[in-house]
Amino acid sequence: MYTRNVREIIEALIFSSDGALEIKDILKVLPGISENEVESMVNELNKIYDETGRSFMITRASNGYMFVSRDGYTQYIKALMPPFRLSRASLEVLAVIAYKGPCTKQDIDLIRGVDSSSSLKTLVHHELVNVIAGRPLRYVTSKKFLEVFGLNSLSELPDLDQFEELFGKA
Amino acid sequence: MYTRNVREIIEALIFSSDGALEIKDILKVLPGISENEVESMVNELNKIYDETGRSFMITRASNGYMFVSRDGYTQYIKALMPPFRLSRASLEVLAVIAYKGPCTKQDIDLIRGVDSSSSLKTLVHHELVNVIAGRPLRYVTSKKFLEVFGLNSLSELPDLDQFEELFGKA
Amino acid sequence: MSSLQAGTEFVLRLPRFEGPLDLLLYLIEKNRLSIEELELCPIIDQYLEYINAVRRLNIELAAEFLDMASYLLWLKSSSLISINSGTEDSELVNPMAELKEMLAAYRGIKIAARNLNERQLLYRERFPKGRTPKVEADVSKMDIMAILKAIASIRERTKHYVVSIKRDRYHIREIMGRINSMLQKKKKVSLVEVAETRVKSEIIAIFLAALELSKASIVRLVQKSIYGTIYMVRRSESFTSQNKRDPLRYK
Repeated sequence: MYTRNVREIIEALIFSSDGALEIKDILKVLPGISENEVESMVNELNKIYDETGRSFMITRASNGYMFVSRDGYTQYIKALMPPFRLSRASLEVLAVIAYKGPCTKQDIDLIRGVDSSSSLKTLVHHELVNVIAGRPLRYVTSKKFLEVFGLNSLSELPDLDQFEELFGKA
Repeated sequence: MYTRNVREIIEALIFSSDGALEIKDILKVLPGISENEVESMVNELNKIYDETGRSFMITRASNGYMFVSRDGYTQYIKALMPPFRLSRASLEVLAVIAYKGPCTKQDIDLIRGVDSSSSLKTLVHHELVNVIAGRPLRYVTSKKFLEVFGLNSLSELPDLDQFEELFGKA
Repeated sequence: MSSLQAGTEFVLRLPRFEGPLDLLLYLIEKNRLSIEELELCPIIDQYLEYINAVRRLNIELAAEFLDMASYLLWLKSSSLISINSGTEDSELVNPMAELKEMLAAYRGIKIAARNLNERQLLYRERFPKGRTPKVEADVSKMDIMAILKAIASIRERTKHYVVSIKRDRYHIREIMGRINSMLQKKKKVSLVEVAETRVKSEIIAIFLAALELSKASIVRLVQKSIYGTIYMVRRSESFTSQNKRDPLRYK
């Protein structure tokens, strides 16, 4: 049916995409293949990478799959690329948008009690946050946000109420 | 000396860098390794990919290395992408060439009343139009043009008379 | 703890506070109280003391810290009034509740931010695959109507006929010239040989040109069998003597 092994086609598709490739996109290219089959083939691929000592693997993120480096190589990669760290302010703004988004800058400022302009700019610049056009502009977290924080969807974030339980009342 | 195989460190570095990774950057991270050693390890990696049937390989480009997908998988990767849509201007140029070709850029500009350089470039780039060598260059539609428009040959282009029926006189 | 010590500590720690709510939360925690007990404790006083201490040191404070200070001052005075007068005016009670709500909401976000920070995997422990050159997308399939519409839009804009009868007339003249020069080199030329592109209209034009040349007695058309190759054979006498009629002037 296909000119190549489906497993290797899946590998090529994930390999060629910037960031995570959603499962539904894989299924679109390979009609007749089920989500479970994709998953088991990804597992097979990871087994091959493991057995042949590859420095990368496929991981789940943003309702799909993406290639990432294996943990042991971080120190070498870091020598080429500065690690990416968010300030506390940016993390707070990101948290507001993740939990309350889509929301306006005013909403964010109100919750944090301070102006969030520069953090917002940083987050938009790093593509962790998307802007929804309109008046006023509204902000939502992006696909890259899910990738960076290893989430399939925002629903995987713990509830704010759960935090209450975990940390108790201040 | 290194916590991982040098070969796999090189793999991880090429893997994680955007675009081609220059050899000097690899040598910076791995002091004591020579350019020749890098090259032979990249060859080893490609041999592993080949033997394990991977859909990608490392290629040399602009004084460095980068991962690319193997040719056989291109059609599947393309299926992920939204197809390229021709602009109105490009369609106009294509129409002139289809009916008047082979014709020069000057012919096309004269008929359209505007410069057609960028549209011509797009059409040549996407192989919808072939260039006939000579002075001046002349353009004809290609086999791919026929494919894209579902024609068996240019003779299937609607006749002038039909065209008159459809659009009337200006 | 004396207020001076507290003030000194605040100055040293100032950069850690993201805003007035952050500072208030810090004070509530430090006093081992809950947000609910905000008004029961010296927190408002401590906040104001800190702000004053910082201002005495000429350290620039974000406007929000000062806004909060005046808000807290106002809250304090209005609560004193409400206690003294014993009224149940909701407008005097609500601001404190509002502030508590804000503090609770901000604390939730603060914890969520800390949680996000712990979750960050990419660019810390793992790196994503770098971007490599994109495979080029295919041109989308189209209907021939798109070409016709393009022609119509050129015509509408320029009033030019893209595919005009005039163009065919020129074409035939040109092809007659082409045939003529080919026949100078050899005696016999097939119709197919003349074609450069095999575009339908060119084939028609070649055929018309052949008929025209035949009419002008410059060539003889020869076809050995049905569907066989049609040849144009040079008529020797007419070729040398330029006819009274210019064969290239096609009407």
